Amino acid sequence: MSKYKNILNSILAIIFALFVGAVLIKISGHSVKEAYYYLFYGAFGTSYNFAQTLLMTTPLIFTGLAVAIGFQSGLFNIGGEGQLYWGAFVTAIIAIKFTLLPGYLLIFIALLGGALAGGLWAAFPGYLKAKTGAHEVITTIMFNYIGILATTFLLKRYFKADGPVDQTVMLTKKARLPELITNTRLTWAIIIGIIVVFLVDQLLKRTAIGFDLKVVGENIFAAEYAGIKTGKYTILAMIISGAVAGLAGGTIVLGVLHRFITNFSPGYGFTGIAVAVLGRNKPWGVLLAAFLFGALEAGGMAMQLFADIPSDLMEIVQGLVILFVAAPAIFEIIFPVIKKNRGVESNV
Amino acid sequence: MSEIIEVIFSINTFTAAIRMATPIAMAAIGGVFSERSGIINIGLEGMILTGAFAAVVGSFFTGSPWLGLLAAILAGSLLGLLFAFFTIKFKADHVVAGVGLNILALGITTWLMQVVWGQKGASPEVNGLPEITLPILNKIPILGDLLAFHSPIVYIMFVTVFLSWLLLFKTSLGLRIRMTGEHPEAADTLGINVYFMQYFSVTLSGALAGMGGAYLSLGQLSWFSSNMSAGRGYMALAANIFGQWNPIGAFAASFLFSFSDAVQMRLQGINLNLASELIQMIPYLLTVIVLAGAVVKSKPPAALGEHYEVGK
Amino acid sequence: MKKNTIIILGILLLTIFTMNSLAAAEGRVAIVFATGGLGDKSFNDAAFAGIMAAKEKMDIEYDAAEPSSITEYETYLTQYSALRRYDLIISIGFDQADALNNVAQRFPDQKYAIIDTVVDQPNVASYVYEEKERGFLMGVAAAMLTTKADDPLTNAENKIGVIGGMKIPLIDANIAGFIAGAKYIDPEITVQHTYVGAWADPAKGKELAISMIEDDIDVIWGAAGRSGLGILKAAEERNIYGIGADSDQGHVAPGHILTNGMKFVNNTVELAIKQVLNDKFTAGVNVLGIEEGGLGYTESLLPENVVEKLEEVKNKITTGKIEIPATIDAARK
Amino acid sequence: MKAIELKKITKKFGNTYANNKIDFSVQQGEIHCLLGENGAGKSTLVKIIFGLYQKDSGEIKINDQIVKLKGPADAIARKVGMIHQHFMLVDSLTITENIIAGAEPSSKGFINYREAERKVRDLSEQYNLQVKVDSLVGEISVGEQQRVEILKALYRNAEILILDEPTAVLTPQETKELFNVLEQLKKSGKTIIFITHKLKETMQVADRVSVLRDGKKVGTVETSQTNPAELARMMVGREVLLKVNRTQNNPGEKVLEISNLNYKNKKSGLSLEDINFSIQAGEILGIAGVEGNGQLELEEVIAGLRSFQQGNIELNSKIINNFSVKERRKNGLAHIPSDRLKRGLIQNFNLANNLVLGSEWDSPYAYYSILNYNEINKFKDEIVKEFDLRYTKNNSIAGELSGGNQQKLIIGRELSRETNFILAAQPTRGVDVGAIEYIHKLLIEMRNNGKAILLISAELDELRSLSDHLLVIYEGKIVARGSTDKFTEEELGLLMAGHYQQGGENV
Repeated sequence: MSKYKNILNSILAIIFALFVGAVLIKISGHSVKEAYYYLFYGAFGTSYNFAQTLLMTTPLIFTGLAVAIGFQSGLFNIGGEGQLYWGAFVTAIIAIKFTLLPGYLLIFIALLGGALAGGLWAAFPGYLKAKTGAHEVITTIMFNYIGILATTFLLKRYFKADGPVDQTVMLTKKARLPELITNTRLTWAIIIGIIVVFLVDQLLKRTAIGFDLKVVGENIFAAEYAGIKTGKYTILAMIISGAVAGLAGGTIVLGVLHRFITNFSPGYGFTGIAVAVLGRNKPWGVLLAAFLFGALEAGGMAMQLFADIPSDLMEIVQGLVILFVAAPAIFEIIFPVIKKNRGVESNV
Repeated sequence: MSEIIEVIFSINTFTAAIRMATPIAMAAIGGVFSERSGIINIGLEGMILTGAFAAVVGSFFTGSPWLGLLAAILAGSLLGLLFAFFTIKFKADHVVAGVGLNILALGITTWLMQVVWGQKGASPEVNGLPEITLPILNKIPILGDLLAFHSPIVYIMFVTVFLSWLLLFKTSLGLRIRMTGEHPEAADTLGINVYFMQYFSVTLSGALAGMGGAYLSLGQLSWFSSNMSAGRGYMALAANIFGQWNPIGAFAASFLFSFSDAVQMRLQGINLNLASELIQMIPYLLTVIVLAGAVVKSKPPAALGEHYEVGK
Repeated sequence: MKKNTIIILGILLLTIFTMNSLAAAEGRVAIVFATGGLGDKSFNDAAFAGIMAAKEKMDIEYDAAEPSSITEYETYLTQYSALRRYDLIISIGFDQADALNNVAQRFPDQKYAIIDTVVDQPNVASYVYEEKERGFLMGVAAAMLTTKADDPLTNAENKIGVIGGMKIPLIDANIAGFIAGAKYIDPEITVQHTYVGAWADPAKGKELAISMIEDDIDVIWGAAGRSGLGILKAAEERNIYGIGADSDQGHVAPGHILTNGMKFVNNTVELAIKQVLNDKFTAGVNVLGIEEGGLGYTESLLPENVVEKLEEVKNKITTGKIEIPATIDAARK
Repeated sequence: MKAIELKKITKKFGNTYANNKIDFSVQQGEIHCLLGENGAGKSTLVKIIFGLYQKDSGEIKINDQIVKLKGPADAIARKVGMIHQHFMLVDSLTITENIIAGAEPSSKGFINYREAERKVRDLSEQYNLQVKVDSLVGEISVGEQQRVEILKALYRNAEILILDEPTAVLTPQETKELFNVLEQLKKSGKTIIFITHKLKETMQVADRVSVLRDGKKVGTVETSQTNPAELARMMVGREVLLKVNRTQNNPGEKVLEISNLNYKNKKSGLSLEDINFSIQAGEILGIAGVEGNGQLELEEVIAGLRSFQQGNIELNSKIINNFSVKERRKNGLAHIPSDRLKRGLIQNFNLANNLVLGSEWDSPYAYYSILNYNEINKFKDEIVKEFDLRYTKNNSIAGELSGGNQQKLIIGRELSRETNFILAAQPTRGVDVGAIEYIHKLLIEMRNNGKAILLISAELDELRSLSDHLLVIYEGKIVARGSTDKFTEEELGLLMAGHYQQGGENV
């Protein structure tokens, strides 16, 4: 019952956000019709554009999922960005150094290495939280900066390709993720993303590990009472979360950039927070939310290209979607019909 | 070695730290108010950015940086009020709404910059706030050098630290705000208007963060540059927690962050033969070490992050 | 079924759109800026100035895109290429190399130009600069001013500084030239160099500059994108000399911008367009140094003797009488 | 004159009536008891009088004037004060701050703390309510906290005082003191509304009593005209067995033995000192004591939630000092925690998930970590049937259950495992009479089946009717022990308050 209400709320949130966006477009003297035509066209208009949407979706699936896993376990992992850089970095190094391996194995090991690196990087804040109570919001923010600086440092000192750019050498063909649709940049990364969504969903729903993670997230005192080692699960949650964020970096390297470059992420780790929120921290919800954000971004680019409307407008729309999704009460006030009798417990 | 010590303990390093701490401390104190009333404020980053933008817009159209500062305060307050509206009235999850607010603020400022000035990177130059020399204080050695030659917002920041402390811990309003954050139901049963306390605190939080933003754009510089808050809001959030939800603590934490940043900058200048990335890590590493070293055991207001429904 | 409908609809609408906007001008170019975007008062703005100049002189139309991340480059380049209506598509900035390399292979009939790096494709004209030459000129100018006895903006100490946005090879080439240029004037001069660690944090750039100024540096060069604006602001406030980068940044800090290390991206852009419109497009690498007019300085506040010296140095560089080291370590020796 | 008069007050939460057309009036200067079971609607009614809840319909008169109460501020303005069941106090503020907040003596916004403390001190002397004005509330005893609550109302010049279940946390002696205070307040002309579910107290303190059941008023009677049995009938709607049928027990082997246990909490300074006792199979050992004297610490030390410094805990002949919670559970421990919402269940989980909590790694519910929901749901169905769990929706979450059913959920989970030692802490707290009866019966049944039970409770009646032996704990020390029938209620009360006396063997 409430599941449908959630979906209805999300749809209303998107409509409202697009409506506010339309008002802004109008104010800035552009044609709303033209703008939204290109928004839609840019996201779905051609198979290339649709592939573009999916391309933009892919990293957000991973980073959104990473944040969602944290939330499910009661942790706010803002450190996706740093974990993503480590994932990308290690993936690239493995893909460059172990070229003797056969293609698929190389890709697998490179991604695995990236996931491990992201997981390890996230394990530090998890450990600090479990052992000293250091707030993960602060430590993960700090670890973002440190992680980005550290990978940059290692890149320059040991792995930099010749030339004017701080980047590794190009990956050989066999280390790259194969294209999914020819002549687009869409690769198997999105399939990996969907598989990871499935796995995380199953982990949370059908395993004792997932069960314990959720218990720790819901009620840490009950977890202690039930004999769950809360510290261990705090660290484990961060490792899984970080590993998934690491995969975001790894798939970008193997699928899009084909090498590691400094400062390549436009903040996927942070956008992941919004994606997780919109997807209500449920793996399949994250997938849908990432898709929406991917579509908004791909569409936003077309809007800028063809209608000359700054693509930052889509950032405004994204922000509004999150605000509205966070506040379902807003629609209950506007549309009183939605307000079902909310079960308020009777007196104490 | 002696060179390093000289760098760390020079007056210049301290004055630089004071300047750099100003926007963070202003926002952090804003965070103190908000969180003392029970509302988690991740939206500080967006509030700083909006304040920075509004300040430049104000100065651009009126020619007066002081009106720019006023515009920043207004814009910050407005954003704070909006945030309060969402978190209190619409019961939005505080963290989520804060994240949304930050994205929204980044989008709106970048977009408006293109609407107003037709460019994305930076605004044209406007009149910035002048530096003001404090009389009397400027005659005192060392202390005068440290404190007497700053932008007015730096002085405002120091006054804000003190006044905020007074307000929170010595006045009726402060007691009521603190009670609201600790135990809104208790406050309610004493006839205290819980919602008013929260709206007031969050709006004030926006105003302070907005002023912090104005310092970035009109105090340190004289133009707006896209995403110029550059993560200071998150540092402010950390400073607020680090500073134990106390204005003085928040300032001290902001100062610590900035001080290590100032040292970092100066260490780059003397050739230590260390990669610049490693030196740049210092402030962040230091923060983690101090936090994990359990020097502080933070205890947030008991009802932080909860929604209180009057007469549920 | 549903997806097909959408695609067909899209194609249909696209056709209508392209018919609507048939170019009436003589030529049409597209430009994809570097991620900093317009308004950086330096690199992107200079490229834009080149477009505007071409528009004035050659009656062209243009479309421009301001990507917000490097993963967007390829998308914009592909979208422009797929329209098949541009005489030339211009990539601004070294980090577009990979994207352009891919796109150029997919659209062999489309002509491209890229600035600041090399893309080795038969349909790409690459324009790169001898960055160290510009650095050298700036070093010479800065050194002559700091050793000048009677200048109100300089002190007795012979110290100058340069601040890069990030530690990347392109910036380091400039810094290496700067150090070498200063040592060329006076081997005893102290040259500090640091990095902001960000291209778009002017407040931090300013603080970094102040930390140098407080260490008695009186001529400072900011090669740091939008962060550089903060550096020049510091120079103005602390009443020393600042040196701009890429464009003439004199207006940022009036009375304090000694000179600007010019990278004539505007000329380069204009040149690239002109070559295409005159059917003289040639793929391959164009190295632009002082000799080719790609780099230079503005006279701004430079005293006459310094200008004379700079002209002399320019001459020596073009004739190969001065060898500029390529790395900072080499320059420091 | 009527201090309060309510007419046809109705309040609905969702689809259930908390208050259904209640007529209720209180004479000025009387002590009026509002009697009823948990969930009968007492708290809702007084919250409406205090302006915390808004009535759906009906009319409120205070001092013969029709009033509209939009919030507590309106009630306070009409000199109504309320002492809440869960104290409305902020631990991190001082007593004075807690009392004055909202009505601070101040000039230009600045609080005059000296004036504030003087006022509080004066009031405390006037009504003989001893408090240390500058202590932090988090550091004072429960009894003192209650005095602070009363002072809060008096500070606001309350003429009508509402006390919601004020004795739940007090020793008999403290209760007596409280009643003295109430008498004194009555003498000075105050009107008092006193909420309770305890018949004895009602008879002791009230002039008149109104009984609520299922949101409706059953009737109002003068205490002098009634007796406990009649009140119980009115309250529950049927005859109630006030006594549990406890037969002679048949103790077996020693199951739990605690020797020389010492525990010190470094943060709060609370400690357990030299705790020694053992429980045999087929025995219920009760721990009596005023809340906050180490019961929670003892519970959590035995359950493995806190580590202790010295001594031994032996369960089923194994020293379990260093056992994890899981290992203790495997070794026979079942634990009904004192705070069921905090520890015992996960409010957002459904029944099945709550029931499998703690066994989620064990066969047949999981196989190499993969959960088998067929088995889990089968288990749920069994427990629901066996323990008569009532819930509304098929996929109800634990937070939606009534207190009694939540407790049954926990008890069902704990007792269905292989276990021979039951650590039962406050097993009937906040549940209705029906569930209390059920849980009592169940515990006796378990004892008769040969389980060892440690019963920690704040309800003296419960302890006295269930336990075979009793320990009295005071400030972390066991101050008396003996078989239950050796203690009178009076003696227990004194022992709990720290007065060592005859009765049982003193330590």
